[in-house]
Amino acid sequence: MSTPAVTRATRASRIAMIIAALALIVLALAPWWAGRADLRLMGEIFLYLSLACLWNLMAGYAGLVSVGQQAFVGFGGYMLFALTIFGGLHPIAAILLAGVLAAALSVPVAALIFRLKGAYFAIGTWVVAEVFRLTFAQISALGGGSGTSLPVGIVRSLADSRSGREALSYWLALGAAVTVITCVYLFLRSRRGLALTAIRDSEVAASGLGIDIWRTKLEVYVVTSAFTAVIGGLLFLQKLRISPDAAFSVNDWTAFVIFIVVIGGIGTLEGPIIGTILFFLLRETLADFGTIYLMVLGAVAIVVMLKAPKGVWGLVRDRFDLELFPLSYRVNTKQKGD
Amino acid sequence: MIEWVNAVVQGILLGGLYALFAAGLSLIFGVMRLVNIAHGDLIILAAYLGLSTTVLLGIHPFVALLIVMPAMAGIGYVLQRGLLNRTLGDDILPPLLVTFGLSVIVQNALLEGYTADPQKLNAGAIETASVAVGGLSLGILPLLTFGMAIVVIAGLQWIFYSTALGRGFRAVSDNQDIAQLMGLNKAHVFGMAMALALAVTAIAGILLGVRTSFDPAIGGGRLIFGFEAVIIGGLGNIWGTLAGGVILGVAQTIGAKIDPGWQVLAGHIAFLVVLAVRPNGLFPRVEH
Amino acid sequence: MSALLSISGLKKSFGAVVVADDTSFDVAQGEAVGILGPNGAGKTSLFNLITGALGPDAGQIAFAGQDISTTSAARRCKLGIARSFQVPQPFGGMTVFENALVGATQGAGLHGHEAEAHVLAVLEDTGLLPKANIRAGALSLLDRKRLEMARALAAKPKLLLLDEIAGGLTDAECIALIDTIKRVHAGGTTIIWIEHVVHALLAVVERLIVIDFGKKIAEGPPKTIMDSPEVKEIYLGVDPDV
Amino acid sequence: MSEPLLKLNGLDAHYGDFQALFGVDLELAKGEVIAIIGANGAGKTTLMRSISGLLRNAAQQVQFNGHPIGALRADQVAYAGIALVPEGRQLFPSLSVEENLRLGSTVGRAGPWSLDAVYDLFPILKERRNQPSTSLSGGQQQMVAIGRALMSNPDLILFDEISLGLAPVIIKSIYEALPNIISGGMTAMIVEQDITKALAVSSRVYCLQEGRVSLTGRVEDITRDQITAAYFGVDA
Amino acid sequence: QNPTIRVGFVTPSTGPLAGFAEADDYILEGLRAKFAGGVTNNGKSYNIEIIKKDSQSNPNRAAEVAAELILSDEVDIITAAATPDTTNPVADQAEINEVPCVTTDAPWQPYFFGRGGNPAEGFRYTYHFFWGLEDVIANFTGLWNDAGVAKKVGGLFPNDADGNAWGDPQLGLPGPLAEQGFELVDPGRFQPLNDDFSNYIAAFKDAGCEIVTGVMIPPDFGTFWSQAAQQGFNPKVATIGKALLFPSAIDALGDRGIGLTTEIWWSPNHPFNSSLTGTSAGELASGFTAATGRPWTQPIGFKHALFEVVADAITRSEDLEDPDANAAAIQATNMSTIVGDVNWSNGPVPNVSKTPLVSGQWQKSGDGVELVITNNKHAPAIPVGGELQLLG
Ligand SMILES: Nc1ncnc2c1ncn2[C@@H]1O[C@H](COP(=O)(O)OP(=O)(O)OP(=O)(O)O)[C@@H](O)[C@H]1O
Ligand SMILES: Nc1ncnc2c1ncn2[C@@H]1O[C@H](COP(=O)(O)OP(=O)(O)OP(=O)(O)O)[C@@H](O)[C@H]1O
Ligand SMILES: [Mg+2]
Ligand SMILES: [Mg+2]
Repeated sequence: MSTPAVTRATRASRIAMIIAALALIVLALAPWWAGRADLRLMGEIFLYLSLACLWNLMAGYAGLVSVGQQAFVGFGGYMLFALTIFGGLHPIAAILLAGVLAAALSVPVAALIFRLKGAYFAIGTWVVAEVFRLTFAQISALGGGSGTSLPVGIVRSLADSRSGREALSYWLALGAAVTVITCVYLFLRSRRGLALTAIRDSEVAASGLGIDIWRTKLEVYVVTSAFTAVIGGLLFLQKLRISPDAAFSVNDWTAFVIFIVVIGGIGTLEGPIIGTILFFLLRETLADFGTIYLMVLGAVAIVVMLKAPKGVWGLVRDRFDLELFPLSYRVNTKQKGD
Repeated sequence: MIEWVNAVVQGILLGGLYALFAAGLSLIFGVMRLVNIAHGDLIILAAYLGLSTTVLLGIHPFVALLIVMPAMAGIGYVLQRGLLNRTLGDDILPPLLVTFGLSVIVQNALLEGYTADPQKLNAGAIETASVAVGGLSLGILPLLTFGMAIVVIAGLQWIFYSTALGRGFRAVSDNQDIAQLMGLNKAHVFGMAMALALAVTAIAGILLGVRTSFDPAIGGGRLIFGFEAVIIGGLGNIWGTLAGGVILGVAQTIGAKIDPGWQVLAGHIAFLVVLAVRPNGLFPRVEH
Repeated sequence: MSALLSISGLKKSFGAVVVADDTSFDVAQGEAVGILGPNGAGKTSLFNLITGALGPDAGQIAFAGQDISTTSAARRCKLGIARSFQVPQPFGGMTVFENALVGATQGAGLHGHEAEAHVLAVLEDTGLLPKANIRAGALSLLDRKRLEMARALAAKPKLLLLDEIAGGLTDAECIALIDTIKRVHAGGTTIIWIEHVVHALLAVVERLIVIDFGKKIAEGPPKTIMDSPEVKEIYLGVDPDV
Repeated sequence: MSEPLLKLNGLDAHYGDFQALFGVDLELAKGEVIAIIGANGAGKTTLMRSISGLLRNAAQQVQFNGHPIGALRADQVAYAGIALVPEGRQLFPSLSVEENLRLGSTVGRAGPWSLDAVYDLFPILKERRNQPSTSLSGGQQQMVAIGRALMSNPDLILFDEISLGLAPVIIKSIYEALPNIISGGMTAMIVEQDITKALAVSSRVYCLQEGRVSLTGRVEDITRDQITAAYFGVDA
Repeated sequence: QNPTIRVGFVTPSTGPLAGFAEADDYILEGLRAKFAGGVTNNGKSYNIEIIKKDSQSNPNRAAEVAAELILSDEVDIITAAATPDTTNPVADQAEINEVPCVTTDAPWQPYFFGRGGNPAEGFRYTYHFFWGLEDVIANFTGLWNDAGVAKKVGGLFPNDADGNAWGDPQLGLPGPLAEQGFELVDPGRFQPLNDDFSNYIAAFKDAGCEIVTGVMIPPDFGTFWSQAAQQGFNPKVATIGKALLFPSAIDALGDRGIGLTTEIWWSPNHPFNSSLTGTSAGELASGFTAATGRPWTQPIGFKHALFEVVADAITRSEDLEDPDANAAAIQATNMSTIVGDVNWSNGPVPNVSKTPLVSGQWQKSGDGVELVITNNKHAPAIPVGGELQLLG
C-alpha cells in the first residue's frame, strides 16, 4: 500500500492565490490608474483591513477579546509624532520604531491584563486604553488634550511632490496590509499557528499536549500590539494631526474593527477581508446621512450577530466548504481506485 | 487636613452616583453574564425620558420617576426578550456586538429626537441646597444620591435574597438548565432582571440629569465607571458594587486633589491596581 | 531499576471532597499499571495531578528522577507525559489529522514531513486514517475516544495515561484496542490505564491500583486484587457472592 | 393496557453535529417504574434531557398523557408534570437548602409533597435548612435534589444516576427511601450504572447502547448474560 | 452652462458640538439662493456649489471628510467652523493637499499655534478669521473691573484645545491677568466631562475668589455651578467662555443662568451688514428665528461671513483653476462682513485676521433670558445694551 499524501492547498485556494497575486499587481499600480480620492480611500481600507486581521488573530484565534486595541493605534500615532518632531527621525523609521516600542510596552500590559478572563479581560483592555489616552493627554509637549499637527516639513520629507507623497502613503498602506495578511497567514500555517488554533478549541487539551498557553498568547499579543502600533503610525501619517480623543477612539479603532471582523466572519482569514469591504461599502454610501448611517451600522451589527453569528464568510464556508487561504491539511488516501 | 477630608467625603458621595450607574450593570452581569455596552446610553435615555415627562406634564423630576421607572423597566423587558436573550451563551462577542449596536442606535436616535443641545433636569432649590457638617458643606443632592444608592442596593439585595423572584435570578444564574427544570422560564427571568436593571437605570439617569447637563453623547464615559465599580466590587456582589463605586469616587477626588488632570486617571489606576491584586474583585461571590 | 514515575504523599481536595488522600506509589519504566475505583473516587483527578492540569495541595510527583510537582502541564508533556481525556476534548474546529499533528509538533517537537509521517502512522495504528479529514467536532463518541489516544500517542510519550477508552466498544473493537495498547507497551512506553471495562484492563496490565475516596486501598497483581472481597464490594458494587 | 403515561416515538437527539440517540421507542404506563441501563456515553442522560425538555425534539417524538411535548421548553414540561433529578445532583450553590427545595415548588402543582413532607422523608435536611447547599455531603445533596424534584408533585419523576459518586452506605439509605417515594403511585424512570440496584426497584428495563435500545423486557425475564451482551455488545 | 466652483464645508452637524452648526441649513439656504444667479470672475459667470460634510464633532472624522472633499469632490476651496477640534484637522488637510482653506469660530491662538504655526512663516493655503485670547482677556478684565470685586480669579480650564490655550502661561490668561493685578488660582487642567469639581471649589474658597472664569463645555459648567452652590462657593462674577454661548445652555441652568457673563463675538446688535446680501445683523438673526422658531446664536453671523469671504475671493481670483491664485485672492481680502472687517494683511500673525469682540451678560428679559452687551471698550462701534449686574 502506498503511503497517503498530505497536502494543504486546494483547487479553490490555488485559484484564489493566483487571483490575489494578479490583484496585488493591479493594486500596486494604482497610483497610475486611480484618482487621488480613490487612492486615499484604498489606503484607508488597507489600514483598516490590517487592523481587522490583527484583531481577528487575537480574538478569533487566541481568544483574547480586546476592546482596547486603540491603545496601540494611538500609541503608534503618538510615537510617529514624538519621534519625528523631537527625535528628528524620518517618518518611516519612526513608525517602525513605534512598533518596537509598542512590543516592549505590551509585555507589562499583558502581565497585568492576562490575569483577567473573558468579559473582565475585555473591560480591562478598555481601561488600559483609557489610561493611555489620559496619560498622553497629560503630555503638554504633544499638545496635551488638544493634540498637535505634524509639521509640514516632516510631511514633505516623505517626498517632494504631492503626488509622490500620495503614492508613497498608498504603497505604505498596501504594503502594511500585505505584510500583515502574509504574516498572519504564515503564522497560522506554522506550528505556532497550529498551537494557537488548538488553544482556541480546547485550552485543557492544548496544555496537555505541550502547548504553553500563556506564552503563546503573549507572543500573539506582543506581535499584534507591535503591528497595531505600526498601522496606527500609518493612519496618523495620513491624518497629519493627532489628539488623545482621536488617537485613542474606541469607536474608530476598535468598535468598527470588531464590527468588520464579526460581520465578515471571526476566526477565519477571509472574514476580515469581506468585512472590510462591506464596512466601507456601507460607509461610502451612507456616511453623509450622519445619524442614519450610524444607526444602520448598529442595526447591521445586531442583525448579523443574530442571523449569522459566524459572519458572512461563515455562511459561505458552511455552504460551499471553501477555503481560500490553505491553512488546513488534507490527507489523500485514495491512492488505489476504491 | 480638612481639605483631604473634604476630598474623601466628596469622593464617597460621588461614589454613590457611580454605584447607581453600576447597580443595574452588576445585576445583569451577575445574573446573565451579559456585558451591556449600551448601559451608559440607556442611562441617558432615562434622563431624556425624565426630561420629556417633566416638560410635558410639568412635574418635578423626582415625581417623573414614577413614570420613567416603569417605562424603562418595560423597555428592559422587551429588549431582553426580543433581542438580548438570543445573544447569551459562552461566547462574549455576540452580546458585546449587539449591545454595541444598540448603543449606537440609542445614541443616534436621541440625537435625532432631541438634538445635541445639552439638557438638564430642573429639580429646583434642592439642587443647590446644602448642610454644614463639621466644617464641610455637603450638598443635599449628592447626599440624596448616596442615600438613594444605599436604598437601591439594599432593595436589590432584598429582592435578590428574600423574594421568589430573587431566588429565580440566583437559580438561573447558577445553572440555567436545572432552573428551567424547576419551571422557571429563563427568558422571562432574564427579562425581569433586565427590567429591574433598567428601573435602577431610570433612577441613575434622573439623578444624573439633575446633577449635571447631559447630551446624547455622554453615555460612554459613564459606562466605563459603571463597569469599573462592578468589577472592583466583585462579580454578582451588590454591596460590593457600592464599595466599588466609593473606591472609584474617592480615588478620583484624591487624584484630582493632587492634580485635576489625574482625576479620571486615578480612578482607572485604582481599578487596575485592584485587579492586579485581586483579579476577581474585592468581594467576589463565592464560586461553587 | 529506578521508577519512571514516583508519587509520594500526594494530597488534593476540593472543599470537602478529597480526591487524593496521601497517595503514594511508583511506576517503573516499561510497566503497565491499571487503576480501578468507583465513580468519583479521584482517578481522573489523579491523572490531572500527574499531568499538571491540577496542582497538588501537598506531596511530590517525580518523573524520570526529576521533581515535577510545580512544572507546567505543557512542560510535563514535553518531558514525556501524555494523556487521553475521559470526557474527550477534541480540537473541534480541526480535522482528525490536525488534532494529532498538534501532539506531534507541540508535544513531540517534530517538524515538517517527519511530523506528518508520524501522525499518519499513529492514525493508521488507531484506525482513524479513513477519518483523517473529518472535523473532530463531528466524530462519534467512540471515534473521539480513539482520537484522544491517537493524539496522546502522536506526542511520543514515555508515560501514557489512558482514561476510560474502552467503554462501549464492541467485542471486536475492544480486541483491536487491546492489541494497539499492547503494541504501544511493547514499544517501551509505560502505561497507566483507568478503566471500568475490567476484562480489557486485565488483558494488558501487570499491576492494579484501587482507589476509593482518594485513598489507595489496594495495590498488587491483577489476580490477587480482583479476588479480594473488599474490591468486589467497593468497586463492583455487588455482593461478593452474586 | 390503557394509554401509556409517557411514549417515545423514534426519538432522535443531537448535540450539534453529533447524534446521541437514534430512533428510541419507549412506553411507560402510569404507576410503573422502569430502569434505563447502559455503558458510559450510551445516551441515558441524553434520553432524560430529551424527555424533560432540556433538549428540544419534534413535538410528536415525546408524548405525555397523550399530549405531544417533545417541542416544549423544560419549564413548560415541568408544568406538565415531569421532574428530573439530574445527574450529579446540580444544586444551586447560591441558594440555601430550603431555597433549593422551595424552588422545586415553582410550578405550584397540587399533591402530597410539601416542604414538611420532604423534611419528614429526610429529617437531616430540616436541620440543615439554612445552610448553603454546597456545604452538604454528597448524600445529603442527593436528598435535596430528590426533594427538590418531589416538591413539584410530578406525575413522572426521572432519576439520573442517583447513586453516582456516593458511598455505598449512602446509596443504601437512598434506595431505602426510594420505595416510599414511588409507592405513592408516582411513575418513575431510573437511570443507574449499578444494575443490581436498578433492577431491584423496577419492573421493566431498557438497555441503551450507543444511542439505540439494545435490550428491553421485564426484569424477571432477563438474564445477566443478556444484559452483559446488551451493555457492551459482547457475547460474554 | 456656467462652470462650477466647488466649496467644501466641514461642520459638526452631530455630536457634542452640534450647537455650533444649528444655523448651517438656514445660512446655506440663503446663500444658495444668493448664488443661484452665479458669481462673476474676470467677466465670466461661475456657479458656486457648497458641499457640506458632517464631522460628527470628531477630529478624526473631520480630517477624513476634509480629505474626501479635497480628493473626491475636488473642491476648489474648503471651509470649516466651530472650535479648534473642527478647524484644525481640516486646515491641516488643506495645507498638505494644497487647497485654499478659510476657517472661523475658533480663537486664533489654538488655531495657529495649535497647528505648529511659525509666525515667521505662516501657512501657504490656510486662512482664519476670529478673535484671540488677548481680546478675551481684555474683555474679561474689563468686565471684572466694571464689577469692582476682589481681584481674585478662579480659573477652570479643561485639558482640551481651548482650555490649554486659555490656560497657557505665555499665550493664555495667566500672564496678562497678573500684569493687571488679578490673582489667578489655577488648580490645573481637568478632563472634559468631569463629574466632580470639589477640589476646584475648595481651592477657590480657600483663596477667597470672587470671580471665576474659564472655557468649558456646557455639561462641565453645569456640574461645576451646582456643586459650587452646594459647597457654599458663591462668586460675584462668573465669566465663562464657550459654555454660555447658547441660549439652550442657559435655559438648562434655570435661574442660576441669570447673571452669568461671557464673551460676545456677534449679536443682532452688531452694526454690520452682509457684503453679499446687504442684510444687517439684526435681520439675519430675526430671519433665523422666524425660519426655525429658535433664538439667535452667535455662530450665525460667522457662518454667513465665512461664505462672504469665500465669495469675495472667488470674484477676485486671477485664475479660479489655480489653487495658488485662489489662495492669493484670499490673502488679499480686505472687506467688511456681517461680523466686521476681514483683512489678512494686518493680523497678529500671518494667515489670521481678527474680528471685534465685546462681552456681556445673560439677563432676564420677559420670561426668557437675553444676552446683553455690557462692555464694549475694545470695540466701541458695537453698542452696549445694559449694565453689568453682580450675581446673587
Ligand atoms: N475541579 C473540580 N472542582 C470541584 N470538584 C471536583 C473537580 N474535579 C473533580 N471534582 C470532584 O472530585 C471527585 C473525584 O472526581 P474524579 O473525576 O477524579 O473521579 P473519577 O474517579 O475519575 O470518577 P469516574 O470513574 O466517574 O470518572 C468528584 O466528586 C468530582 O465531583
Ligand atoms: N453537551 C454535549 N455535547 C456534545 N456531546 C454530548 C453532550 N452531552 C453528551 N454528549 C455525548 O452524547 C453521548 C451520550 O451521552 P449521555 O450523557 O447521554 O450518556 P450516558 O449514557 O448518560 O453516560 P454516563 O453513564 O457517562 O452518564 C455521549 O457520546 C456524549 O459524549
Ligand atoms: Mg474519571
Ligand atoms: Mg449520564
